[in-house]
Amino acid sequence: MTTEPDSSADAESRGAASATAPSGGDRPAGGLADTSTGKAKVGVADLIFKNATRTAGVGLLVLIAAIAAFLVLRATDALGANTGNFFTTEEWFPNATPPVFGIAALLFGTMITAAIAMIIAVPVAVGIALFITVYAPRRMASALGYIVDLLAAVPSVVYGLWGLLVLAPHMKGIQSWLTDYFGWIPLFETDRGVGRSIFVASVVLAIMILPIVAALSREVFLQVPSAHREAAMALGATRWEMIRTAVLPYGKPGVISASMLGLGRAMGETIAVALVLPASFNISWQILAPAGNTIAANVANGWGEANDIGRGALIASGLVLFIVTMLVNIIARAIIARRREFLGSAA
Amino acid sequence: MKTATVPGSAVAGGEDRLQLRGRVLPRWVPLAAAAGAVVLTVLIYLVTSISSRIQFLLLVAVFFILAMTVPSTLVEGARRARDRFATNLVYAAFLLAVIPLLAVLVNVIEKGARRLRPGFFTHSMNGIGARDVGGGIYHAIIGTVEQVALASLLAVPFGLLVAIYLVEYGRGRVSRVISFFVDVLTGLPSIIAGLFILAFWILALHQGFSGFAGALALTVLMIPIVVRSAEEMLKLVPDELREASYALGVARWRTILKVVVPTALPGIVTGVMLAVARVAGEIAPLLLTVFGTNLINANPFSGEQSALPLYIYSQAGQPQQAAVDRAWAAALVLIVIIMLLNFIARLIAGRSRL
Amino acid sequence: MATRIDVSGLTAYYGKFKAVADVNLTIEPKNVTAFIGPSGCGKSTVLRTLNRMHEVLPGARVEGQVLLDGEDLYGPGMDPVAVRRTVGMVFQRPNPFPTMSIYENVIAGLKLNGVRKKALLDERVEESLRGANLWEEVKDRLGRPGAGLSGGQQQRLCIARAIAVEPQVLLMDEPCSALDPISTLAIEDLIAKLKSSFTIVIVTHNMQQASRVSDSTAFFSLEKTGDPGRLVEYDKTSQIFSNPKEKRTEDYISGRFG
Amino acid sequence: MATRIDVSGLTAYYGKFKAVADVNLTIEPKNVTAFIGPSGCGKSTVLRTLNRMHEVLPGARVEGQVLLDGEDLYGPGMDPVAVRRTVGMVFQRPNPFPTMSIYENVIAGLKLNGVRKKALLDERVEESLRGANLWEEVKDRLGRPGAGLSGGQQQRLCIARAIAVEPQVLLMDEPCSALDPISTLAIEDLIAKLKSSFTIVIVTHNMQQASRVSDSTAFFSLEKTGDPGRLVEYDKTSQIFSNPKEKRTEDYISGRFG
Amino acid sequence: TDDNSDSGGTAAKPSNGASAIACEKGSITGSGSSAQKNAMDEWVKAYQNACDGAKINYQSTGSSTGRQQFVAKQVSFAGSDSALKDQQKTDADKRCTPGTAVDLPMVVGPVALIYHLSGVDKLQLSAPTIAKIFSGAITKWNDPAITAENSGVTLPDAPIASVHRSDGSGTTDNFTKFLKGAAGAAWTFDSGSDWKAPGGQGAKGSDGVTATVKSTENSIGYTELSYAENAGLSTVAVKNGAGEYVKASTDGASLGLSTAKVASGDDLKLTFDYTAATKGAYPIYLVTYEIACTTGLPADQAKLVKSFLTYTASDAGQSSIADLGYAPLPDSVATRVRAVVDKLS
Ligand SMILES: Nc1ncnc2c1ncn2[C@@H]1O[C@H](COP(=O)(O)OP(=O)(O)OP(=O)(O)O)[C@@H](O)[C@H]1O
Ligand SMILES: Nc1ncnc2c1ncn2[C@@H]1O[C@H](COP(=O)(O)OP(=O)(O)OP(=O)(O)O)[C@@H](O)[C@H]1O
Ligand SMILES: [Mg+2]
Ligand SMILES: [Mg+2]
Ligand SMILES: O=P([O-])([O-])[O-]
Repeated sequence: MTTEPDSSADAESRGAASATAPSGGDRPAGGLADTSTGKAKVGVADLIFKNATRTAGVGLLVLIAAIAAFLVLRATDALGANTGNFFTTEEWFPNATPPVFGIAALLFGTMITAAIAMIIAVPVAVGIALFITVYAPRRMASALGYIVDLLAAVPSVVYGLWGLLVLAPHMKGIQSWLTDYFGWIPLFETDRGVGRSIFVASVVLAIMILPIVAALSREVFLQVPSAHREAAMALGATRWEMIRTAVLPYGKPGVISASMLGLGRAMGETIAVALVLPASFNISWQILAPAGNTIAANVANGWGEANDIGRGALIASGLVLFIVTMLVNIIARAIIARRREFLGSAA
Repeated sequence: MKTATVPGSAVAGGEDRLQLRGRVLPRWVPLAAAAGAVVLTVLIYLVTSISSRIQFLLLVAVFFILAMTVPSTLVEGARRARDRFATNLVYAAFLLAVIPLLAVLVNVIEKGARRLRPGFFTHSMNGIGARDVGGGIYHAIIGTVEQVALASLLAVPFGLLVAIYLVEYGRGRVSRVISFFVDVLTGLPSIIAGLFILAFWILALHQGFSGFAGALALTVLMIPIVVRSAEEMLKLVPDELREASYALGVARWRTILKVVVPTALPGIVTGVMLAVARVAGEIAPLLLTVFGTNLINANPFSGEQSALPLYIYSQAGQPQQAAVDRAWAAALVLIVIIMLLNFIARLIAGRSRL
Repeated sequence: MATRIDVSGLTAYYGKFKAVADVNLTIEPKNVTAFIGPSGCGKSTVLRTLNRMHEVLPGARVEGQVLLDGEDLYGPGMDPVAVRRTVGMVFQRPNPFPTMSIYENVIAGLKLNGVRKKALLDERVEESLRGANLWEEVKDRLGRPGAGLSGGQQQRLCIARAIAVEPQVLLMDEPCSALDPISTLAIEDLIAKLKSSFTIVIVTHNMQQASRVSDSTAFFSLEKTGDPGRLVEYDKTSQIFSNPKEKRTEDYISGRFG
Repeated sequence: MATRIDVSGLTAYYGKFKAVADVNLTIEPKNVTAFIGPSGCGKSTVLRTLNRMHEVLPGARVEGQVLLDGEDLYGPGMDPVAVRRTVGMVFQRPNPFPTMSIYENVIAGLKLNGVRKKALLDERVEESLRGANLWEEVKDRLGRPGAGLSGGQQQRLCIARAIAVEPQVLLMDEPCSALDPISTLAIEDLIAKLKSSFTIVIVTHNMQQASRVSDSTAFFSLEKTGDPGRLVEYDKTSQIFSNPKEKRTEDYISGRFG
Repeated sequence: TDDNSDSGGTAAKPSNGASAIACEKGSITGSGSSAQKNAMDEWVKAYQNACDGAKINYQSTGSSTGRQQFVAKQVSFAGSDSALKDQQKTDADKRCTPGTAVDLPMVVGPVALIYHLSGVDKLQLSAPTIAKIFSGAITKWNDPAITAENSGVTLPDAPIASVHRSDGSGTTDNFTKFLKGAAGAAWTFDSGSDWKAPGGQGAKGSDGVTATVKSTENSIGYTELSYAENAGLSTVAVKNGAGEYVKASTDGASLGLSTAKVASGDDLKLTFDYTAATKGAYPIYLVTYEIACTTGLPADQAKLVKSFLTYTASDAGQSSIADLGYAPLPDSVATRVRAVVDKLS
């Protein structure tokens, strides 16, 4: 991105004070130092605007700091009262006397549902975005774009109810089929003929975040300069090759970024997961078995009937989710950064 | 000079005629492959004991893609086959995604339309007992529209400013840190946002439940989405345009507001709509901040309000069918409202000029 | 072998707008043909119909025939991808792939064709960059992004990329408009060299260039804005520049008309 | 009034890379000065230092002085925005604002600086578009998007946009490289007309153009890639083209060196 | 509009309740237990119909949240599935200075065991068997322990899918209290609003449990009677202290609760006796309280709370919710409640 180095900003700020009179003239633009005309405050306006944006940016940090401080503050009592090991205990009984709770199973469930959801959703979302931007006829494309946006609007409780009442029963067949034929893969070993599993929750999450990732990816793909697409096509690239040489590399940071939004939502989703998952507190790789729970869903489940320690414990789990999101983003950033480094020098 | 003999290459040496046609699979092949895939799947269904419809479609798709790839590789060469494979995959991805998504929509429409009637929009839930079939969502619509509008009013300018800072001014540590924490904020579970506002606004500052408190919680959730998407879109505005504007002697801030932002506007609007869509369906943060009510309260700054997601959630959990019906109808209305907002925003974005 | 292009009854549209109408011309193999004419007369449009790049724009379509060695590019069963592989193209604005290094840019086309052998690729990169008169300037930074070059360097990179796949026909849309005279000269030399095996069509605004490099010249023009562009005259370059048949051609060449 | 530009000891960097070193030259008011030289020698870079556009690239910085009528553009208290309003610029690649109509593009500079009067704007639009030789072609579609024009038309639109704000100095970076001869001629005429009140600096690859339009010519060159570009010779155009002092200038102009 | 008198369907102005209502104006909010939401909706409707200018807003946020909001002075009364414990009581008393906070048992209902077994429309179980099923000690439907209690019924050789609440719940609290009190050694877990036994699957809310049982073959779960009836699921006949197998019913629950011990004083905590040999009693029941201040509320709120609770504790109030799956308070308890409500100010 183009930017003026700080030196110029300094020059602008100093500009207001300096009074170098311009070599007079009839042209309004005669003054180079910004003190000459009625619109002399351009430099000041720039400074104000810049500082407004900077203040907003710092305000965001303050907000996050406030949230984090609040989480930590409210979590400490509960963590102190905990008789289990917060990191290794699988059960979650913070309201019992004495309280015993640990994040292990919840964290595991959060990661695995979000991971499976991403594995399903991101390729499909990129597929949808490509379909809309590259494959579909123009008029159809804008209609489809609209539908995708619309689907992003379905409230998560609806996805949850749909997942519980419609999808779960439908998924029973697929689940038992997977166990029958792929049961040798440990992941698919157990299925108890119940459609409520980590897998189904992941599918619901995937469907939920699909429109988000697809909508943003579509925007990004639309921005790929046609010069690049044409360059690829003129080299005799098939449509797919054109996508691979021109569209995907250009759009990659944007897609990663969109995926991060989707991931954030997948990890933070409360009600939909709470409705679909059977909420058991154990670590199990059996993604088809009726088991599993996530941090966010557990907060939704536990909040209403939690006592003080219980609430502190739930807030502590929220803090963990916060930190996990942070870690995931560090990794994603590292991936984008490698790309940017290359592009940055190209700018 | 021309001796490259890459298979499928048009410049294959020794041939007099240009290979501009390549060998293309006859038209009937895709049809046959589709038919074959269906037949094969039906056979599998007859032989084994599976019955899922979703799975049926998945299997047909897989078989079709396989059935197309093999002859395509043989006849048309690897590159075309790969292209076909990718095309089929993209189409399949699209269909596979659209089917469940449409299923959700159809489901909501079907169940929701059953209960929709004019009175539903004009009445609150005041005095509706557990057994009663009447009542409406007027109070909830007011609440949702006001809360989401307030949240947008706070989050969009703020988020846009942050995005502008990150893209246009941000250099060095501070902006990297901000940008990073924006991502972190996207993962904030919504209930934590509600808790935060509860602790900060309601308990610490002694404000009561209100639509505005809910809007504050929604704002926290909207900000990162707005920032993220606006940032992405601003980055895509070519520097040439900025330079063109600077060269006209246009100040930086005007360049940003009048050239950069309008260029990125359609994308930004999409992001804002996604943010609106996301928060308009939130339950948990509202539960703790706007509280909910059966009565109409048009003032978002004082007293409990209702909201469509709260309404849906509480009605859906009731044992009576009448309540569950109301929940689906309200869900349908919520979707339609967001769709309308989306539509209006797009109209505005499409119009905007210098 | 070489490739002759027969254009007959070619009309190109952008949506409802007819950009060029009824073009008929025959481009000889192993020849350089220049398209000249005022801005907006449809030179680029016609050029892009020659390798089916026109149709990649939404709403753009073509009527008429373009025969490449007798085969109609727009005939049934024609594969636009194969056409474009055979008929290469260099654009008006340099468009290196921004995510690729200089090296990767040059071999982008070869990679698509499945060439993987490092030695061959290395060789072709050097050959193509030398051909585009860019080798000396970039040989030490082949791994740097292609977009970091200056405008002229970028365009030469694009030319290198196009010739690296060794097409049969090379279409160039004002390829030198961003190049300095030295690089232009090198490209013109290159064109002269390439025409011994390729058919070359070049759009240019530089009349000197047209007269220097081309064997035949096609002059396009349009009556007034909104009208479709038309082929006014097509002949040996020497003929066009010394003794044009049409008054309008003469006016244009002598700078009296636009 | 008119504006003289004194450049002294100018060195420009892209990050750590020194792109041009130690340029000293004086550009006379009401004169057209041409910058010529091989690709990559830093013509664009020097041009962009003359209205502080260089520094908008991240990491780019400038050492030395550029005096505009005696005021150092890089002196303390200088407002780059005011500088750019006084020293206008046309770029190598046409860059109309995509969200704006043709009309809005032309008045963008005015409107963004607060001019609102419709009559004045209308008048200025016609005047500027006529000046850029584009009026006839677009007068019926002023409300259409500027990006829908052909390359040449777009560039002329950008020229119209630049002259609409009536700068004192006009910098042009290969403004005609995408134009046909007719439009080029019109621009050259325009330059001749404009120089009666403006100071004009033009980068060009077209030696004929340099000799046609310019009063003075600066020849830049560089030893080898990686070295910074330097000003080799600066003189009256007639002098440079007929009797250059430097061997390298002569080599370049006669096409023996690049 | 807020006027739903025409669209309210079956119930316009219920004449039965009106007489018991001594109207007050003003507006109050209450929050807490979701188990009493239906009852509250009904009562609020009746009260507001009778009294112009009264606004009562009850939201089911969960008992614990309700209690906390009560303590934080955000609501005028709370609905709670369990009585205040020591620390909670202290906090709540503080809120009510100069008065104290009191637990008023108000809404009673049976907890039904619902099951989904094709071909089985009659199932009876004793407390220990139920405990073993829900704790995972019994895993098959044709386990001898079950068949022994169900002679003449053919039970499938299928694994039992037990469904419990995944969210914190008063229903779970009361159900596990029953198991702890009646099943003896067969139930080794603590009672509480969180489900603690391993195995089985959780479902969110009573509707979630109902939906899961409905869609899962060979499953069994527990829920308030109204959900069971609405979903058309069969319910288990549970063996009571008198040795009878009794199906869930409101009257049965009333009978069952009548043996509960009411704490002395104004704070009417109940202690249940699940093994009492009362004929016809259904032993699994749920009691939810209203938590209110004896004094200490702002005057306008206090009046309305008192007037409203007077109605809810009245015969008219109690009988108006019977067909929503709630049981009327046994007389012994009701009398005490009315006495305390009368003292509120
Ligand atoms: N993408 C497009 N959509 C609509 N119209 C277009 C498009 N591209 C070009 N045109 C129009 O088609 C006509 C021919 O354009 P074309 O680009 O072929 O001209 P040209 O001779 O190449 O001009 P130049 O010398 O400026 O490049 C012009 O009127 C132009 O406005
Ligand atoms: N944004 C940039 N970042 C880094 N290096 C740059 C950048 N722009 C130009 N350069 C380098 O600076 C040197 C001078 O470039 P400049 O664009 O000024 O040359 P030029 O004479 O205008 O060339 P051309 O005739 O091709 O436009 C070149 O070596 C070029 O690679
Ligand atoms: Mg063109
Ligand atoms: Mg340049
Ligand atoms: O009333 P519940 O606490 O069981 O939801």
